Amino acid sequence: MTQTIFEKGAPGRRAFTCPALDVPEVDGLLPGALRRSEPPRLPEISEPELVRHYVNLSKRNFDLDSGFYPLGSCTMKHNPRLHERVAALPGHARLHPLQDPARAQGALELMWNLERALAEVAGLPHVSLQPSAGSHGELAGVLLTKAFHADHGEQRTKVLTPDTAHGTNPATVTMAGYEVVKLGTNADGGVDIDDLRAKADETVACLMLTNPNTLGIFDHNIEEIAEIVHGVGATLYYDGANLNAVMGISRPGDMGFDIVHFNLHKSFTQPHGGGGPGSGPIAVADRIDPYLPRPVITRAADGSFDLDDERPKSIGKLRGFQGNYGCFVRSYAYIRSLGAEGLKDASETAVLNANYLVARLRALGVADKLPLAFGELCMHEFVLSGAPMKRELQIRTLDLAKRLLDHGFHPPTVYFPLLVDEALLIEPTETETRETLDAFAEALAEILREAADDPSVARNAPYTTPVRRLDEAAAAKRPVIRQPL
Amino acid sequence: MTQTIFEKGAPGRRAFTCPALDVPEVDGLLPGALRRSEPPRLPEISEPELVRHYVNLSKRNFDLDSGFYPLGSCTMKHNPRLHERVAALPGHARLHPLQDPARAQGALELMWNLERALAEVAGLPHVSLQPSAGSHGELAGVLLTKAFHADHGEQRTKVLTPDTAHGTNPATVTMAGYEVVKLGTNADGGVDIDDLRAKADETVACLMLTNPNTLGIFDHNIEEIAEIVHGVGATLYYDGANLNAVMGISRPGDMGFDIVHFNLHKSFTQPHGGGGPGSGPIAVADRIDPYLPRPVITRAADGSFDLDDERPKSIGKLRGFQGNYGCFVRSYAYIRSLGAEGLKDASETAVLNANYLVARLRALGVADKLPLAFGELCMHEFVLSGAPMKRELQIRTLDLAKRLLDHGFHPPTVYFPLLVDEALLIEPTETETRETLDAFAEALAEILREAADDPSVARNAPYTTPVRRLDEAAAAKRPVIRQPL
Amino acid sequence: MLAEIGVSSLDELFDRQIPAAVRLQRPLDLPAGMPEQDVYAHLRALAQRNTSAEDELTFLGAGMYDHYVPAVIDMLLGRSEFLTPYTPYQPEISQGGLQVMFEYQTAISELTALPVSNASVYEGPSAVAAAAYLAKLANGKPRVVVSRGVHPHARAALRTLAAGYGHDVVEVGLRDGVTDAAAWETAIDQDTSAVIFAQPNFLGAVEDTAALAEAAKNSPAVVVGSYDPIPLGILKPPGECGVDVAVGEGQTLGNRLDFGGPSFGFFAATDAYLRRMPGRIAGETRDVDGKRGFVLTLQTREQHIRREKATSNICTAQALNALAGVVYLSWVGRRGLVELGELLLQRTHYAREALTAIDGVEALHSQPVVREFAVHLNAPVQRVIARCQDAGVNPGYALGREYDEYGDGLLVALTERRSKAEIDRLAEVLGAAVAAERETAGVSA
Amino acid sequence: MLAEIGVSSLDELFDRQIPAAVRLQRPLDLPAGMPEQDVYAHLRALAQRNTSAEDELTFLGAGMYDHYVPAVIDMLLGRSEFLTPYTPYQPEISQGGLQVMFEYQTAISELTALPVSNASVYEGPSAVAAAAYLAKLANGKPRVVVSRGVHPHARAALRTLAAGYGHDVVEVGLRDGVTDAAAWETAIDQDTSAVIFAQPNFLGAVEDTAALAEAAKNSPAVVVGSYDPIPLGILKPPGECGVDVAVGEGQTLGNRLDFGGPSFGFFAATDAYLRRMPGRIAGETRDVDGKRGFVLTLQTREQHIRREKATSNICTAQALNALAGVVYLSWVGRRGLVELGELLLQRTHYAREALTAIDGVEALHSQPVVREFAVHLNAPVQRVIARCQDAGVNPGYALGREYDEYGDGLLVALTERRSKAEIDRLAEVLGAAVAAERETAGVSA
Ligand SMILES: Cc1ncc(COP(=O)(O)O)c(C=O)c1O
Ligand SMILES: Cc1ncc(COP(=O)(O)O)c(C=O)c1O
Repeated sequence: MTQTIFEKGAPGRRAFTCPALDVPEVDGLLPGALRRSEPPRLPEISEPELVRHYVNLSKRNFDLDSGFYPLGSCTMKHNPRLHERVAALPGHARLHPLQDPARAQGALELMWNLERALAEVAGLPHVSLQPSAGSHGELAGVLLTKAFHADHGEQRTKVLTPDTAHGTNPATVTMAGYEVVKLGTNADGGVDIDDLRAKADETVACLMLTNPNTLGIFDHNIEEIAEIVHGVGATLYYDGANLNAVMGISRPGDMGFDIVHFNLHKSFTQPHGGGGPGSGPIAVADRIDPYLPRPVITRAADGSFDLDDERPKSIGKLRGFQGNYGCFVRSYAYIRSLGAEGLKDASETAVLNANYLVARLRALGVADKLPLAFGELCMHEFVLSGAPMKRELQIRTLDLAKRLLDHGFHPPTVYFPLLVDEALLIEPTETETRETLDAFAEALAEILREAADDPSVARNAPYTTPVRRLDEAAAAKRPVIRQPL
Repeated sequence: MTQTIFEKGAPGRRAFTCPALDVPEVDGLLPGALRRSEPPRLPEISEPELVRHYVNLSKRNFDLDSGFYPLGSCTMKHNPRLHERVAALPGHARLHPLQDPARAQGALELMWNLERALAEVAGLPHVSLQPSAGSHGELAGVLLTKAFHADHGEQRTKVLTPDTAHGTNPATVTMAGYEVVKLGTNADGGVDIDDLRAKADETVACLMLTNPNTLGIFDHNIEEIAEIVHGVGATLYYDGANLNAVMGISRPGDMGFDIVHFNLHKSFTQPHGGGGPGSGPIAVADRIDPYLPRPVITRAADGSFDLDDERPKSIGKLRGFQGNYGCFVRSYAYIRSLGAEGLKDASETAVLNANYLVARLRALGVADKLPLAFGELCMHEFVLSGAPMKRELQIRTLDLAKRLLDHGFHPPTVYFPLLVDEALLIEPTETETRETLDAFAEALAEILREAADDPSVARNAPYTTPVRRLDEAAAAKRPVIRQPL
Repeated sequence: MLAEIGVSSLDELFDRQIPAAVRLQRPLDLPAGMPEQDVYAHLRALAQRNTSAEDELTFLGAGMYDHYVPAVIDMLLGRSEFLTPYTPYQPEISQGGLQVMFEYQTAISELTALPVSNASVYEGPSAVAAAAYLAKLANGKPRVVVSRGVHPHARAALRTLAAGYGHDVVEVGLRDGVTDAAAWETAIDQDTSAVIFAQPNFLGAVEDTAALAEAAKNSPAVVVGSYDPIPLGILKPPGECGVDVAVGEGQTLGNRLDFGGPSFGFFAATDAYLRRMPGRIAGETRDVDGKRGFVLTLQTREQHIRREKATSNICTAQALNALAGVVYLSWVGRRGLVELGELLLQRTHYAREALTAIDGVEALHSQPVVREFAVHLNAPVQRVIARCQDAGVNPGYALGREYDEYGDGLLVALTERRSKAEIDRLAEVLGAAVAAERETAGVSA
Repeated sequence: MLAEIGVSSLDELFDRQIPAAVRLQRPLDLPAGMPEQDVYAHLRALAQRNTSAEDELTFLGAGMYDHYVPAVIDMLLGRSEFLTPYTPYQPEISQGGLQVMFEYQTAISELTALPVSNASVYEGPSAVAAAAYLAKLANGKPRVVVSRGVHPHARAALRTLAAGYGHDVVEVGLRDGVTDAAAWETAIDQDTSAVIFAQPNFLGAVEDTAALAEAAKNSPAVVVGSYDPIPLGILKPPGECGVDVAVGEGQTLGNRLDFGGPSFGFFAATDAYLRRMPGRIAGETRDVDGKRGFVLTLQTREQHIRREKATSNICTAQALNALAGVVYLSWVGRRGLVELGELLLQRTHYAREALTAIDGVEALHSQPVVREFAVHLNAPVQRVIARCQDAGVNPGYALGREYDEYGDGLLVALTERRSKAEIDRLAEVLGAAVAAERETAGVSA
């Protein structure tokens, strides 16, 4: 099944029946110069063919409803189907973004409630739901920082990011017109405080931090870090990708963060969709509030809601309309389903599952070849180093990952974070059962045993997948990124 | 993935959250003697486990959206997804069957319109949508015949069915309290007229016929047959399973049939659901009308609709309520989508595809080993005999069918109709493309070539399926029909 | 393609096969086809002319109930792999559907405490008739004794079918809401082929099914019970009450109301009737490599093998609806079904108290009720219902539609969707409607 | 599990990792959790407080349009295999998603007649800003020239982003509905990093994009066009008009309105910008057995590889919405898209004629329009809109919300869902509303 849709069908075939022309036909409405001469060569295909093509394509995907997906930093937790049902209600799904707010009170109330809930989870009072994803939220956050400093007559030039930071952090810094300054990591897996002290000065606009960070380590110096950062008048930014570890347990606002982004498609279970849609709301402290993107939702004394576009200090708009409302519906449904207790329980179980898996790997001796990179305990995820495995068994983390495919598991995030040699970043999430964690640990042990006998098995894996290892170098050297027609 | 749902989960796990008790609790509402002592041992499982279990089970099914499914007599045509969308509209899906007809006018109008459309396709004026499937429609039809004769003071004892008849026909006859009398098939694949003449007398209540029959042959003596049957005062029953061949082309009523059943899950594309739900409406001539199941839908002068239960001569009810309304919605949507032309085009294309496939098989030499059992042309389906293949290549129709699985095709209906040795009953339907028919013909040719080299390949097929040939004898000898707990 | 076939036109294909006299010489008299968007708009317009459970607060039951259908069911039933295949004639590529049947059979067997279940029949009422037919084939006796507590549609379907294969149907009336024990006993004799009751019965009353079964002990009768599966989490199951065959309507198990169907009927029995069961049955076995697998089994019962000697003519049944059933039972789970039963027990009692506190409303019987109950109104029930519906509340089913003896009876049903607040609202609206009707009656008197 | 870990309690797990001072010592102040049925009821109640395109006859567009979304899209997007995985980091088990990206890129490339497309960006307006950022990285020039025909939200997003990385934004006004050619030319110079226009523009007018591009020919500027994809079946594509980068809002391609998102933005370019593209790009390759396959390619552009040197910070994009896009384009098909374009062209013309025939309603410009047009009302537009909505018709968008220069302008949008009869209904309702408002004005005057 490797034909593309453009290689199927036949001239004249179609699924769509165009409504009949019901108005008097008029010629020459569109001057020839503006007209397209040749129609785009889109597929010509019947509906049955169309359905079969994409149904069969779907079967060439691994997915969360089919198996364990411990992709670190991505929080691949179960996506309840209720959320799809409520998001599809016409009152949500067919609501036009420019509908008169007086006739969209349900949507505005939903967004208002979601803002309040996110503010409570973050421990920061003001929320904008507008950003389209985490990295979009980061951009919003750094631009807010810029507006904040500018408003106080300052032109700062640098943003600090630890070497554990996700790639979107430094990329965002550049996009926002700042210089990236890297911070080292200490022996505990936290920020190197001395390095921070050395680099924190009045030219620094912001420190972007993930806590727990991408090592799954909660930085126990967080208070001191906040003190240093605020001491030089910079803002402290919280990358919320790992919020799933601390919901109802510890709040970024209480840790001293000024700006937080959420990934609704992670902690709040918006389905990942093969790479989106996502949603990256931000929560901020009072002093950042004036700069929030517009419009903001307001609530009148009579309980009615409105959109306020008159925000003189606002950084403006990051995108069209009010953000990814469809994602808001799902995450709001999630929050209402779980409630205060449920959210806390989710984080507790996420952390429990991660630590249980660490313990299983220790018990099975896997840890000898794949030691925990830092510490003994972890939060909701943890990082193993494949260096001993590579040295002693002659298989790389990549080989291990590919061999896991034959065991029916999605591999963890690999080769990230960068500071860990041959890294595996594993996040089980709270929606997995103990049986699944045991089976995954057993699979890792089995692969190591197998490699001890014969490393070539893993090196040539996978064997049971729709395709085997693909030539990525060739793909990049002579890119074929569209179907030649 | 061969664990059952009962072998998964753990005590205390659950998906369902029961609403809190919101009324004052009262003890002893249910006397102990009436109480269950031990709860049924249903699964204890979380929602993520539940979803994974059934999603993974689904992947062990072959289905119409994944490939060609030429299961003869079953009309496996494409199921448009629009039908699922409209059937799910709350106004249809959450409508209670006992709602006051005055508050269910949309549903009654839909049923009325569907009745009119089916009447037009059948060429018979009166319709009951009540029967739940084809065989249920057959039962209704034979019971109508019985009521008709009884009402005319006759007690007839026999029902004629040709040896090509589907098993439900004779089974129905018995259930309706009649004796089955078999009719032979002539050289053209039609009813043996002499045999019919010989057996048709005043003891005969009805002749049940499929036309085109299960050989895909349209009986060109149909007028004469009707004359003979009516000549002895019997009714002529039309098994509508093969209606997909003649929609808008030839009407059972015009052929002389008195009673017709439809299979909405065949000709009118209600999805087959792995073995239902179906729906088996019946259309009848004026003289049968008084006996139709109750209630019947009536239309008042003001255009409003009602349900009439006062039908003194009615055979009564075959089931609860008004029938499988959800199926009516889908088939009505289908009829409105295609319209008069579209329905005719569907039948024309179905017949064209079947004959094209016959021609391809001839061209590829497949017909030498798998000859057409009767005639040269066919209607919407056709029967091949595997006898020469068995004799010359030492593989049976069963082997051929199993080997087709490895080629990614659902096999045709096999070993039916009974009168053809090693029968294959092939129905491509109108929604398949020429490319698919060509590929299927090529696969048959390839299997025959392969068998000529080495018959054991087919004899031991399939190889690529989730399981291989199963021990059905053992299953029947020591039946394990539930999970031991 | 015509060329390959060797015909010059489509018409030739038909001319050569169908006598001109029976060809339709005109287009079908049907409306022209429509684009998808227009069909959607039309079907939506029709839907909007129905008052569904989404549009009013409904307490209407009487055989089908507005339970919540979890979203996972929509997703799973919507998967092409479950929605579009047919009966699993080719087990190697149908293990999904076959295992679902096996799991379903297990769940029904657990629910009923009976060892044997088939993979589904059409729906509830026809399942009752099918059970009587099983009895006829089993013992050949001429008579069926059926309680008037059995759903009127089931009794009608029984009479319709019995008229064909030949059973006399004798009905036994109710007394204070349950089957009249004395009449029941006297009705049963050595010519009794089957006895049939419902649990709970049509008036919502919990019957003493063990006693009803006991009464048939010394007769040849097959004891048949028709069950609502939802209360079986808390009610003594048929298998512990001397029941031979337990059937019932499966709609309440994860199926939509759909104006009456499709749903499914369940059909369970003791081992004695294993080879007399109607319909498909999946069984466990192994493949040539020793792998566990499932197949359709005991097919020598069925029409496609036995033809006129088959135990039933059923072919296409309700596989997809039965899938919804087993998914629902797994979703609710072992403890959930008990909790659900207890919740309904309490709410039903509360509702009965709340309604009978209204003057002009009296309990129609005092039997235990678990999800539905009957009251008598001192006012014309149809007019009261209409008044309530105009106020957005559907109070239930007018018993007079099927029971002359309960002229102004009202049957009120609960599900987990109906909260205390909504029950209170019902009491308020019903009270007002009854009062208003008695007013007018008083005036007109 | 705690025992295995070697801790005595859950709390210990956290006490040992999180300083007490930053632990939350109280429960979150959020409502308690609810059963599924109650969450459904709550979300449904909220939905019912919105007036959606299902509840009124709407001609509201202005960037998102009420096109019909075929049912196949719901089914395909609902399949777990598409809905629940993440970015295809493991190509061996992600061929489905990767091939979809490849097919999507091909469809966008065909639509735009540009050789390069990525696999999606967030949505339309931010895509315009992303195109400007590409220009900044490409030529480092200080200024962007943007037509006021570009969607106001896109211009706002551009300004927001440009304030960060540093572009001055210069706007060029409109003249008889299209970009003022003279002002456009004079605005473009050697410091111009990018020029940006929209096709059709925000007033629905078809621009002479070739001329607009031509004007930038002798400047370093990257020529950027923002397109509505639906009319591209009949409008000359960017690739034939000298456009370097074509972006746009993809909602109209099989995505729901969803109160503004999620949808997707498309981003296409000439080969020159291949290695400067933001976002994911899928490419074709082979596996070790020589089998055809697809992978994410040219990743050296991206944040996870290049970090601060990346061409963009985008990570999670809109894969599922882009899937809807390519399925929609395949469903409509090559001929369908042209027919759809012609239908909208004719109906839009008809609607403009019908509305401008109303007195008090004048065309705001006389340019060709293909799916949307602007009129001027001699009455307060907001009040007219409110009157129409009270009559069940949403006549469109009040231009004054973003354009002071078009105070009482009304922007009216068509889709294939809006029939002639519905257009006539709009004319009737709008006519009445305008008349009524002028009445009151007259009176109050
Ligand atoms: C730690 C971290 N930060 C930021 C991001 C970026 O979020 P998004 O992909 O939603 O833009 C991710 C997600 O991949 C992440 O894991
Ligand atoms: C010729 C024929 N008659 C009758 C039937 C019975 O129809 P159903 O399965 O809907 O009961 C079938 C379907 O299998 C059939 O093929």
